[in-house]
Amino acid sequence: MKQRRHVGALASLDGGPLHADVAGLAASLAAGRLDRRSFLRHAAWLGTAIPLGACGKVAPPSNDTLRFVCAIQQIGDPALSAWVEASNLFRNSLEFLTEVDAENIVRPGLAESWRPSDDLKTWVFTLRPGVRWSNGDALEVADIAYNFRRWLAPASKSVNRTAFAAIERFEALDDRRFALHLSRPVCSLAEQLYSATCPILHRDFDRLGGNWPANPIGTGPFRLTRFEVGREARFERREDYWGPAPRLKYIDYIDLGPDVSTHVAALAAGQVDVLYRITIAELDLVRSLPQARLLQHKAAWTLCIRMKVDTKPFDDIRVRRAVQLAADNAQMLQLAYRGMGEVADDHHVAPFQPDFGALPRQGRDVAKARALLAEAGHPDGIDLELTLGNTIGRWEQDTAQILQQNLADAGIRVSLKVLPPTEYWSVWNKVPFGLTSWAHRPLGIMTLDLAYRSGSTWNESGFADPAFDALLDRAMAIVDPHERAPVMAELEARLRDAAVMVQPYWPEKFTAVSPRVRGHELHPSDYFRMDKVWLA
Amino acid sequence: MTPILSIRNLTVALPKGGDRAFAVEDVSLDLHRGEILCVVGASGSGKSILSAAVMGALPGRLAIAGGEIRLGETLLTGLPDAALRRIRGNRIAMIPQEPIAALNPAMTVSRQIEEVFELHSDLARPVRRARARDLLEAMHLPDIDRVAASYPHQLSGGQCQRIAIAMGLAMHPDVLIADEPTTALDATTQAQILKLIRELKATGEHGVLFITHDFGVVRDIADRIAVMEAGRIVEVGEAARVLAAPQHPYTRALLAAVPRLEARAVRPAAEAVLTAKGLTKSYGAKLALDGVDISLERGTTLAIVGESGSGKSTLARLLVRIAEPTGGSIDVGGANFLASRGSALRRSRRQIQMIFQDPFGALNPRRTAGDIIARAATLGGIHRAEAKARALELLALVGLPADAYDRRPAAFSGGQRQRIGIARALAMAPQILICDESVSALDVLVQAQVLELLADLQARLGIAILFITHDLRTAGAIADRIAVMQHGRIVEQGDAPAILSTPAHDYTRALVAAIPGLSATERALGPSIRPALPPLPR
Amino acid sequence: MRVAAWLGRRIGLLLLTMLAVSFLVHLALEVNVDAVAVKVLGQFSTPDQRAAWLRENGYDAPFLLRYLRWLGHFASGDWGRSTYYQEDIVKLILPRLAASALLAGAALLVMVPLSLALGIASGVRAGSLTDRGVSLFAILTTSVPDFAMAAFLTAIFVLGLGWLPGVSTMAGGFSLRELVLPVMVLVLASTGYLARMTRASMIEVMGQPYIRTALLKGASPSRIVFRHALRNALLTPVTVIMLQIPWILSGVIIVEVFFAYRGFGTLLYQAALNSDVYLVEACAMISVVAVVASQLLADIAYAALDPRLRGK
Amino acid sequence: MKRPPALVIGVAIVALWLLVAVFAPVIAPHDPLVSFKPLLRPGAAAFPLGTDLLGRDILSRLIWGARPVIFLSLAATLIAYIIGVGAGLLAGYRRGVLDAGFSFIANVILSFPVLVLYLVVIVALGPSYLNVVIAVTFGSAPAVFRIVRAIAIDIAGRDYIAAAVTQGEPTWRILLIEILPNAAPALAVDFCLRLGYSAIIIGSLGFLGLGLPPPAPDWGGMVTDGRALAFAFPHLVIFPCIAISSLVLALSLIADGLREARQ
Repeated sequence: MKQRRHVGALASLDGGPLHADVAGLAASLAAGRLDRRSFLRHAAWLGTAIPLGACGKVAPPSNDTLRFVCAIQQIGDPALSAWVEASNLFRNSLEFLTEVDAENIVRPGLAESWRPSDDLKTWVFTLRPGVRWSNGDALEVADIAYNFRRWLAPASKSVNRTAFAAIERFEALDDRRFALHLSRPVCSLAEQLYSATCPILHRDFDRLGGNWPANPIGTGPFRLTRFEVGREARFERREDYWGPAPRLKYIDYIDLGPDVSTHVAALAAGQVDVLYRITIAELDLVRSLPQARLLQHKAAWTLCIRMKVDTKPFDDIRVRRAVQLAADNAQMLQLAYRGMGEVADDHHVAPFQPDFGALPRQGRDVAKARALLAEAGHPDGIDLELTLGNTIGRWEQDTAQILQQNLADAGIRVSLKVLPPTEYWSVWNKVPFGLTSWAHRPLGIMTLDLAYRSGSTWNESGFADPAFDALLDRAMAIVDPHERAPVMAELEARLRDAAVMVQPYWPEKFTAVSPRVRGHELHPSDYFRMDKVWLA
Repeated sequence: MTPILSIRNLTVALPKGGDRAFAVEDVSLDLHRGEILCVVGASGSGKSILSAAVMGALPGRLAIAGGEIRLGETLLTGLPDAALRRIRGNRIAMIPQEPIAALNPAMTVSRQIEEVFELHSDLARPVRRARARDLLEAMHLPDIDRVAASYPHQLSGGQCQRIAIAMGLAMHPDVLIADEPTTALDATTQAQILKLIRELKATGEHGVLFITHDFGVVRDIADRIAVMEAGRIVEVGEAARVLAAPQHPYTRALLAAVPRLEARAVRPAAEAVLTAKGLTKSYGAKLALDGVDISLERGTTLAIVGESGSGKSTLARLLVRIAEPTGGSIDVGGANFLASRGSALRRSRRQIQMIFQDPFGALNPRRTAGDIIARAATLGGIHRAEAKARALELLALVGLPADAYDRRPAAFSGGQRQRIGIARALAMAPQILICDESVSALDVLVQAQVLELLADLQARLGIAILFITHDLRTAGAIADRIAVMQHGRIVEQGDAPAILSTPAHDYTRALVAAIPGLSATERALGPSIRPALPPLPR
Repeated sequence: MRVAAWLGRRIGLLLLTMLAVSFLVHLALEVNVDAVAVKVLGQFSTPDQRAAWLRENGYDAPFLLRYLRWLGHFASGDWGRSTYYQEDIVKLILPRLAASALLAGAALLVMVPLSLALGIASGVRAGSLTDRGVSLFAILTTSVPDFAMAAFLTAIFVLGLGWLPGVSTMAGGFSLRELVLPVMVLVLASTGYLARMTRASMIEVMGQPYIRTALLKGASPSRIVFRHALRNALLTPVTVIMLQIPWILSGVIIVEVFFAYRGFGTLLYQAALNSDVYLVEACAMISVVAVVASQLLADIAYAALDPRLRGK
Repeated sequence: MKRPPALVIGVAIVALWLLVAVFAPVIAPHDPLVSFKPLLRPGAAAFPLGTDLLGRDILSRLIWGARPVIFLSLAATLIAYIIGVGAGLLAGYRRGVLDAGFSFIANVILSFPVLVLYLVVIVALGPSYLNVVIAVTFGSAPAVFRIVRAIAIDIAGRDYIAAAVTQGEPTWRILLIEILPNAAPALAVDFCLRLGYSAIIIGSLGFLGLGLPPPAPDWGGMVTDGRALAFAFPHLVIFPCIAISSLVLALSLIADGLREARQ
């Protein structure tokens, strides 16, 4: 009864009738197959307005400067950005059609509403009125058209080309509305538009040189005033921002190098206010510091120790399976991450992701690994080189070292090649055997679509399976997660059986901020909106 | 008359583990104004410790164990350091042994003299400077203004010694202590400094305690003589008496060891074993040796005499081919030495060997005496198996016991080391020995022994010796012929008696005249000086 | 005239050294052309990509020609572009150099008087308690590697006592507090060595005859030390301090990396980590200039202090 | 000869570390590469010095870690000595063009700040055991050359060398028998200091992440690995720091003792 009342209170963002599928979701909710949060998330996908939770006290705008420790990477073309850190910088100035909040609920961004057709193949978006670029231009449908065009162009190097491969046509409807025509149903389209690579750029972006920091035009609440790779970046409040004024006057992003203990020391000394992330190694230190507040949350980010299926010796599935079977995922979690997380099952979908399809766990089997190796022509074991870059912390290296021990049991001798982080990113999808960190995605299917679809830009393992791709398409058309789960289980099983990777565990995520910092919510994807943050 | 300085039963203890218990033992001496008291003794006899004790500045580990020292009425022993500081440089002054090293290299000489006034008087700075200048003038230094503004390294040893003396005299001290003040100086310079000290004495103002090992010098300036041996005074007396009729055997030995200035009988001429013609050596623009001709005959001795810097050591090094000449020729045993290479050179080298000046630097400290000599014998052509026997033979020949074979140089005294050096040279059975100041670093008594050894070897083995020395007396004692060198040239050469008795060249004459203790008569040497010291600043 | 000739010769030698250094660095980093391309394009770039890149950047020319071209550019102030920082190297390097000069200067400012004082105090009385204390301090501090020293000091002063900031980014402009720890590490690392040098020099000078002369003049101990011994005893330490510069520069790299100080050291370190060849070359050249110039300064200082060398 | 206590202590510590390095497989209670229980504090019977983040026995890692540090620094220093002594003796004795040439090369190499030199070498060659040795050798050899050359020049001026020349001793004998043994005491002092210094450098390279590749137990690397946790688990950093410092300290003590014994 209670739930029904809620559904009754819901409205669509554009004021029209609710999408047809919302009723089905409500039924699942009523039947207890869906929890309330899941229900709200999925209803939001379909253009339903979700009321905001109670807001706490909000401070007025001040002249404060927030100092944020973050790697300052090259930005260039934001649509090509491979780094979440970089996106956190431009997210202050560049906005997205939609936004996903920390509860994983999609909310309006530059688009004030969207309405998918009943078959989920046509989506109509309405732009928010009165949005102005920092150079004074008004936001127009032409801007949006420009962005979709460059994402989807055949020559596009953007990962968006894969992510939105289903989009067949962009159609401008009037000066505020446009439609996306899809070749197949995609239910999570609105959520995907908040990916790090989807900021809306000014229509003149390429004409002005295609280098955003050089011409940092944006619609967002802050303006980039200084940008030095590897050093610092400064954002200043835009007083002419269309939305609620941000509380902070300046945000200084400071690159303190890759060593997190240095970051913690800076926080302890009151030199900075927010750390991008701390690793498991600094946990005890941060807990003991009165000058630091620990923020902690669960996210579907992970390490993938993946093998390139088209490169020797990994072109032999028996070798890959041997590696997978010899790995002790639980031990890697226990030792390299001090047990702070959940053991994973080598298929890159987390049990706590809403679309997880339950699968019997694959156990460790060293004897079998040995047998497979011998069968593959390596009776005396095999020598492998694992390349890694400690891109998100030394625990990558630690995990690799445990894996090294695990594999040694099966006669697989691994040597580790540790590259500097930046250098790793220039080879991450090229090395035969590499350890790559993957960021959080709200849905398992998003990850699978990005990383394992045949020919996808970010498909680092070279995994290619038409049947898998077809299943992906099928799963994306199913709105009700409950109905999607069996398809997901099949996807997961296919991926795991192909043995393209060891994906050992789902680590928890930590960061530390100064006790003065208010309103800084950890976002599962590490997508931070700084305009709601202030200093007490 | 009461003595100005009175030492009574002074004993200075040595730290434990030394070769004797006391550096100075039960010494009693008196020094009067207008008197030069010479303390004579071999090195290590304790004479320098004695002077340090008088200055109240014994080296750190030594201490006065008994007795007293009185300066006029003042008892110096036991005086606190602050009080001693008021006496040092004021009522007692020291003339150092190595004048250049004794002056601060980073201060102009004028400043160093002025410092004495600064320490012991209230004179204003300009006055101090004027006084310093006066003192320099009194020391008969040339070009006073330049000298006053100079740093020690810009001056010669003699000039530095005059400055050190000026510094000592600044406060008109009662006692001047001169510790071997001329050992480091050339003969002619030594003569000038000795003259200066004699004239200072003549003012009657100071008592001079003059410490030396050289009886020649003693003969020149002493009023009274105290002979020290192993920390004790063995004989004290009027100079004339001690020199004429020494009582103690040690004094007699010391006196006997001083070579007399008389030439030995010249041996008849023989065929030349070593001939050098037109030898020239230049270092860059500087000409160290300028067309030297010499000839050395079998079984005879040629002495090359000259002061430091005259080029005599360069000559020696060229003759044994440690250095290569810029021009000229050298014939050894009739063969062109300079032209030989490789094994021929190695064979020629056996004929000409050298004995070096510094007994401490001439032996490799890491090798035993036997090893050194045996190796030389091997190189000299003796089979390795017989080398040891030969080395033992040579050790005996130079008067060393057989157990010296297994000892390293550090275990030997200077004289013994020089004997090892000689044995090493002889091991190659050379025809020619080049002796480069081979005895000048030794104590008088040892000097005499080594010279005797060389003469003996020459007589037995028929070796020709080229003897390089700065000391005409030594040259006279050993050489058949003498060549006198100055500024890289030989200015005069001839039979030893002729050179010594009737020197033809001015420089030779000056050298002869500068020999200390040659006669009591005044020699015409530079301007007669009478120190006119600036008045006391009191 | 003589001084000018001497200086001219020294500077000539300096230039010659620089030339040799540049050649060596170039040889080390760029003789293997393919490796350069790999470093710039990543080791898994395709052979075609590399070939194209090499052609575009003039790498098809012979090594010597490339070297001369680079030298010409370098001499005319065009040091190329950093591949990592994406900036003109000259613009990148200058503020970093200033920052490191500040750090090294501050360290020297503390280290020099401290080590001289310690060295003199222990050298005047060799074997005394002070002397033994200083020796112990010296031997202990010189035996602890810079990074370990930095870790210890951070543990004590930042994490334990909370007195000092743990990083020295100078993010909010110059901060003296942020300078304390890096300077402390540098000072501790070098003071012991310098103090020992000073001590040895002092002991040697105190044994010289002219010190005895001063004593025999009636000079007081303090006068002997300060008027007579000091200036002569300083000769060695002054030279050593100058010759310490390369050592301090090395320490500066470690310390800068440890405390995230944005100086020349971190720049070089990042350049090395990221195989930023041009930047490494420029940094190497600059550090060599610093070293050679400091040696020249050492010579000049020596000549200025020692009249024996003046006018010769 | 009287033995200064510094020498005795230094030799004892170095000998201990040498034994530890040589007999690491026998002494080490555990395999240094195998994980047990993470972050045990010191004191447990099985893990007296505790375990590291990955649960590896710190004592065993220290014991095994003595190997690369000692052997690499020893290898690098020895090679540097062979090159430096050979070239230095020749240059110092012969002088002339040879000397000028060698000295210039040495000057050029020495004008790099050490770490810059290592960075350049490592960047050019990449980090590995061999390259660490090459880098350290490259930096040390010119310094050794300079010392030996200075000593050789000094000794070549002594009369006993002149005597050897007049006896017609061949050059190699003069270099190796007359000069080298006299340079030995000074070189022994320098050798110890340089060995310690090489250990510091190898540690520093480890600290900068340019040293040995993981999971090799390398003291410098252990410090870096443990740094982040040092506040809560100081044993992670303190023991390797003590290890490297004690080794370097012992070598300095030996050097000091040798110097003292020589006087």
